[in-house]
Amino acid sequence: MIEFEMPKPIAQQRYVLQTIAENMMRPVSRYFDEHEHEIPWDYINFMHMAMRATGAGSMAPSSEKKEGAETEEKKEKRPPIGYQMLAFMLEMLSWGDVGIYLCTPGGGLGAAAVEAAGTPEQKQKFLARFSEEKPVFAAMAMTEPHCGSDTSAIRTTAVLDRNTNEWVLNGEKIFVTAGHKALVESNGFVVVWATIDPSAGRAGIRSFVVEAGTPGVKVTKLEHKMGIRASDTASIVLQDARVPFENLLGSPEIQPDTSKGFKGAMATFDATRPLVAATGVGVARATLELVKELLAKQGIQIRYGLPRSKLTNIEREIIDMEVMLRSAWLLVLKAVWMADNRKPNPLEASMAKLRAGDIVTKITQRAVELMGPIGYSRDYLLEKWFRDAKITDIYEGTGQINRLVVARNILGYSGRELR
Amino acid sequence: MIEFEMPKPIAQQRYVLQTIAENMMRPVSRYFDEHEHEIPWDYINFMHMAMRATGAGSMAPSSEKKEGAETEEKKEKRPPIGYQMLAFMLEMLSWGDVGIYLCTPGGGLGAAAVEAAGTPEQKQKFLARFSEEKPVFAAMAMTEPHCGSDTSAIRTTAVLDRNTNEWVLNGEKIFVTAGHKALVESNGFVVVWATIDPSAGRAGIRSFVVEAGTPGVKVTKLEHKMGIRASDTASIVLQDARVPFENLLGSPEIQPDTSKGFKGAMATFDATRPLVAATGVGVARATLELVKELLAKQGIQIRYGLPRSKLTNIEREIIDMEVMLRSAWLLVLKAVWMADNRKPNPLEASMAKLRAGDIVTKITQRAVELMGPIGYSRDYLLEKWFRDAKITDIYEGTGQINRLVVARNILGYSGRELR
Amino acid sequence: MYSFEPTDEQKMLIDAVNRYALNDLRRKAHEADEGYGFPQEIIDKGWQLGVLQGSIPETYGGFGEHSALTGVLAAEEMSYGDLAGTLAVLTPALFALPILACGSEEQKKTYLPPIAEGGWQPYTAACIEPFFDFDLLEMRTIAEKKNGHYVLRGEKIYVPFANEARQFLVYANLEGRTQGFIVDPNTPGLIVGERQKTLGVNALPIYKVSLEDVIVPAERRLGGVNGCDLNPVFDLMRLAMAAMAVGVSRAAFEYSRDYAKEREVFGVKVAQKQAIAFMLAEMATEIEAIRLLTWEAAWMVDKKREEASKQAYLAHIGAVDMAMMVTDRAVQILGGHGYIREHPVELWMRNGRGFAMLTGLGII
Amino acid sequence: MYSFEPTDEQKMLIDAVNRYALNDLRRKAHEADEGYGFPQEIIDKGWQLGVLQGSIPETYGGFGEHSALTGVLAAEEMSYGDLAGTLAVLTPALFALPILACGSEEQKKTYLPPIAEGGWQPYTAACIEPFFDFDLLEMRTIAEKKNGHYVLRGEKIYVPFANEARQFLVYANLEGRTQGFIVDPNTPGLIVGERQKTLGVNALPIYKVSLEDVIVPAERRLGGVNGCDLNPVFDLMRLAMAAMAVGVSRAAFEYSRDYAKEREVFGVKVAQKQAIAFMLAEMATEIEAIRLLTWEAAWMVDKKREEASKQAYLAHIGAVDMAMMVTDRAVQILGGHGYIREHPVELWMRNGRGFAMLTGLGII
Repeated sequence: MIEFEMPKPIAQQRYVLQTIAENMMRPVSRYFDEHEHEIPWDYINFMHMAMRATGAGSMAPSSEKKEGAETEEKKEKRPPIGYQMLAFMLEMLSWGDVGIYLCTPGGGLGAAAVEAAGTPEQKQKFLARFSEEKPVFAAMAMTEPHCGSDTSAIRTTAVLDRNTNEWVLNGEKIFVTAGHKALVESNGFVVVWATIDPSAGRAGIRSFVVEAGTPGVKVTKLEHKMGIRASDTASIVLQDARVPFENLLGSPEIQPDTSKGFKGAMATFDATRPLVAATGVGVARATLELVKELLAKQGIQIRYGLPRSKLTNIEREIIDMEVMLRSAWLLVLKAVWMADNRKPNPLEASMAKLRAGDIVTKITQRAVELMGPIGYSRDYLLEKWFRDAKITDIYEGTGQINRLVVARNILGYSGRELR
Repeated sequence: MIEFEMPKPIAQQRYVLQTIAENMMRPVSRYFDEHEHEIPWDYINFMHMAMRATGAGSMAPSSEKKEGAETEEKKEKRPPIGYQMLAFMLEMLSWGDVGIYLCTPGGGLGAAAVEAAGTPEQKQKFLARFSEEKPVFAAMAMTEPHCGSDTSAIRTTAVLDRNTNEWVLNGEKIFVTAGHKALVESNGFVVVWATIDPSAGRAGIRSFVVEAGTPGVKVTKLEHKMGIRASDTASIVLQDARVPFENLLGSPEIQPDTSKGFKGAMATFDATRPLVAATGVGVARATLELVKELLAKQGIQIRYGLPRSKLTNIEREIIDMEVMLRSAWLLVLKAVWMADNRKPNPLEASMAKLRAGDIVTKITQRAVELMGPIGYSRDYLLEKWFRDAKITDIYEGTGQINRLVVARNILGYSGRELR
Repeated sequence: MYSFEPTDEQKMLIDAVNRYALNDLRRKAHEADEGYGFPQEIIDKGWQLGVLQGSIPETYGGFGEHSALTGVLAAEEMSYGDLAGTLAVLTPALFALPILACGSEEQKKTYLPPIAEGGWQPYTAACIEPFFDFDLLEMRTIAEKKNGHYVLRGEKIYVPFANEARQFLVYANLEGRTQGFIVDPNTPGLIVGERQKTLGVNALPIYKVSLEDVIVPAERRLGGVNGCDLNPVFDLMRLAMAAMAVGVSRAAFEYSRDYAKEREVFGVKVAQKQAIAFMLAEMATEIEAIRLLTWEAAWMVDKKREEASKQAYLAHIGAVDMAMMVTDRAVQILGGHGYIREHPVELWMRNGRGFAMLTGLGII
Repeated sequence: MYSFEPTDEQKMLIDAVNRYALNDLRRKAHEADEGYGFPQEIIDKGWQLGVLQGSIPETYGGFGEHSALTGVLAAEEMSYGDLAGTLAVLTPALFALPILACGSEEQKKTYLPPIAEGGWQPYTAACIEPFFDFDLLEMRTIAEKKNGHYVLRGEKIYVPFANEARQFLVYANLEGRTQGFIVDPNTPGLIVGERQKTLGVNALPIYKVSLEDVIVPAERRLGGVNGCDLNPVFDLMRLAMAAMAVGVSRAAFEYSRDYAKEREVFGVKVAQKQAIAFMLAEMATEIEAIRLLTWEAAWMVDKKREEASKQAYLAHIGAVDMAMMVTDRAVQILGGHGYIREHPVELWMRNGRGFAMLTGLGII
């Protein structure tokens, strides 16, 4: 049955998160925007504590949690809603401040990769740290200086030293979200994509867990960005960095069948893209709500139900924004609902991501224009959200990459047929 | 010196054309829309007479006329404005009715091709007919059933019969604008693109003048179209159609150097694309003017000069339309000004065409919506212009093809580098 | 709970409607558009799917409960075949559903059973008016109370099957509020004018209707003597437009997608060009986005949520833009072939422009 | 006659400005944006190009006639280097050009020579107000006539170099009409507030200015005691925004084009992907379209055509959308690299959003 009723656990969680967003994020939004590379420890420590208290541990979509939820489900006959919970959570925290949200401890994309591709032993080994006393971060390192979305061009190498049974990693990674917090500010790890066979292209790509403190691993740079300035974006150099054999994510048997490793890594996108989309929707909602609030203060109410020819330009803009916002959110919701119900969702995940990227940039850009000199000034957060928004259309696959994925899916084309 | 003063000859011509558009086109617009494949002879005969009277003959951008204009120029020290005149003419006639305009005698694209690629003898031989007593038409036959914009895929063959020194043409052409009028309704001709060497791809393409009455040439079909219904769009089958050796456009020497022939043919687009763009602008202007007139009747005036936040939605739409319309027209103007001044203009020609295609579809589509139930009804011409408009973005190279041309030009890429 | 899966019953209905849409409507659509109508047996066959009858409770001769959500699913699927055909099949709903939603008990008992129990009959409604800024909430057709009855005055357009109507539901402005009036076709002053031609939906016979001091007995006011709140009816009209926009757009998307996969250009399939492939990706995404918005709005209407009206309005507005974008691109992808009437995409583009101004021509 | 070719003199000016834009403004732009200002010598160097001085007739100390067209060409070219830098260099024009256009003979003689003959000096104007619907034609700062002088009351924002201004031109609403008033910085009640931060143009020092019953002698009303029609001034403000939008967009377009030609992805250059190549083609087309619209409007202004005001407004509106589209896409084409401040495109995107609300900050 088609239904749009928010499950109670989500509604309850949302209420809590809104309180956090309003009290712990919004008041410091401007501060951390203006003090790039300062770390919002208050928020981090609070979230860590709260997540420990609720037993959440890692913030990544967790199969363990899901399995937990499923056992519960068998008891209560409820379908799983783990990803939906997460999407709502990320939307609300990003509504608070997407830069600060990206500092949430618990592992983010790095933990997600371990969840998605790791063996039970690996999950145990690498994810336990998120429940320890101090907040811990993890990150995903994919992009390299010479390649953007093109994972097949990865040049970082992983060579097995048969004497020590260690992988020796060499290369440079950029645009590692939270890389500094994972390697320097906590006892975390970075999941590094590297090739075990440079001649094999994509098929040679594997992911490796590189822990904080590994010799030969260095954070060499923190980017200065247009927006999401509270979040660190690191460059990492790996110079003969040695990790144990079992830090290769996935069972060792995948090694011979070279294509599986890559596919497994790509599959994490089906889980993470709708979640990144959710963060964009959060920023868009924050923007639209503030614009409506500012207009209401001027006595301007939106008259729904009129034909466009009777609307003011402001009304028309707001109404268009509401259409964009809500329909993008519903795409997110469908994609995570599919993930929860173990339906393959690469098409829906990319649809959600590309549309969220589109609408959050449009909404924030129009909002700044609509609010005129006020919109352009730093007296309000609109200009900040304009800057924060744009990353949604860039990271975790640009709008172009996601269009490519959608196109391949609807056309039934392989990567070779549609490049 | 940058100038935007309409030259007097153009202003005078425009006045005359507006009278024709208002009196001979608009009143029969709906009739010929509803009576597809009827021919607007009154308009045709009048235009033929008028053009003979002024010595215009062929309506194609004429190098002879230009040379004439240049001699005149040397006398009067005026730069040539032949293409500009034509652009203004086509804009105004299309403002009247673009379907009927496409029935204008004088040779259209066919004559343009002869002008652009023909030898002086060929021009003499083939263009004289446009000044004869009866109206005569010509057409260009490029597209084939299996290929759209891809001229390299042309399968119509031209084989030289060395015994008779004739070219023997075989193949099928579709979407030949005015093909029926050129071959059946008048003593005209069709310029047929065919390959003299199927293994050579584009380099083997040549254009041949196929005159009305040539045995083996048959109009097999007239298309039923969404718009421009007054204009015939014909399918033509060539079955062992024989034309004299000298009907191969251009000097025979081009034959060995196979690539020149194709380039010559493509160069006609630099002249025709801004002109087709001008027809689109004409339809867009007609639409915008009518919408403003209808609004004015309701007492609605557009308040220019306000910030967008103070506009009504209608005002904002109209203002956006005015921006689109005027800026597209200026692109057309620059492209034909370059043609007049013999500056290479493939970039500008395609810019004008792609933007005209964009804006005329947007303007007509929005106009129908803005005018609500009235816009959708056949009581006004808005819905017709909606249908007429769309062809602008399709023929003489789709919007996609023109984007490709623009992209290649700005990137300095060959057709091989950017496909 | 969130769920995006129709019930088994809904799936069966969608399947049945889909077969009809493709085998009957789609197959005849071109001819109907050129010849200005569908054969009556096609309309009858569509009626037998029971979309309306299944929305009317047994008490009134039907066999189900009204569900906007089910209606939206059926409307999308039927208009995936052809829009004009869908509007024709569902024309009796223009009369029946407002009565079901707002009518007095007596009106329901009088008018619904003959509709629900019989074959397709031209019960219809006169809603749209010939003004660019036509507004459901502020009609120019006036109803005045006079001597215990109502007098209607105004001009209506786009009234389907007006020439053979059994009954009209006429919308008019009564002291600033839109109200409905059930009008017998033989009432003096109700004049059915000429058949109208429009940009699209030519296969639907629509007419001008003039109301020159038409007298309507008080009890024929929709809802009875005290009238009713018509907003729920307008919600259903907007949802119908939104759902049908999704159906038409889906048709255009799929057709152009298949064409692009079939046709070669420059040695590859058209669909292998990023420019075309990305257009298709955006079309698919937009359609899905607006479909979900429409579903949610319909669900809210069924649940009588406070935000239902706003959401139905948003779905409609979004659908208007989506349909224009998608159908325009479908034509563009076919190029010259998109512009000729041999392919259905030009018809879809003409229909695709209609969803803003045809509100009142469809209801679910 | 139509012509799209600048005069030789204009070409020389464009060349000179271009060198300055690239070698001075562009080179320092990032640092200036992060550190909130250009060194004074860069501003002085830009001043020495004589863009403003060449617009002021010899009688008033300059060396040319004002031409909106030449101004537009120069403004485009300078902002191709950096927008904030351009606004800084041209700040004295905010004061001088309205006086040239509308001032009384005495005002021209008093104020223009010291500006035209000297080095760059912070003459400025207070125009924009802190309201979302700020409107040149309907200001909230009020001027009242009282005892033979004017009293100004209101809040201004985005006033460049207010902290060190030699003179202010203050715009205010006098009985429903916007009028200009020349105000000495030491006038009681004129309070320069804090420096403001905005989304873009951070390198331009801008301030809040409060006017608390500021008394202005009658002869300091722009145009003299009877005032003047300010529409020609607003036209020049709009043209400035339009021209600068073209300059910024051109910069963003060219940078992203070159990046796309340089960078490889999936074995080919990014620019060889249709999706990217088509984006670039559209950017180039939009820029050229709006540039021509701006040129024509400037030409009309110079020729004092009746439609000049409307055309300048259209050029500005078109430029606002164009600049957002182009600069946003430039960031998109660079992907992650577009988002970091090492590359200039993110600055151009922030500046690219400013052209609707910064009207009054530039004039040509």
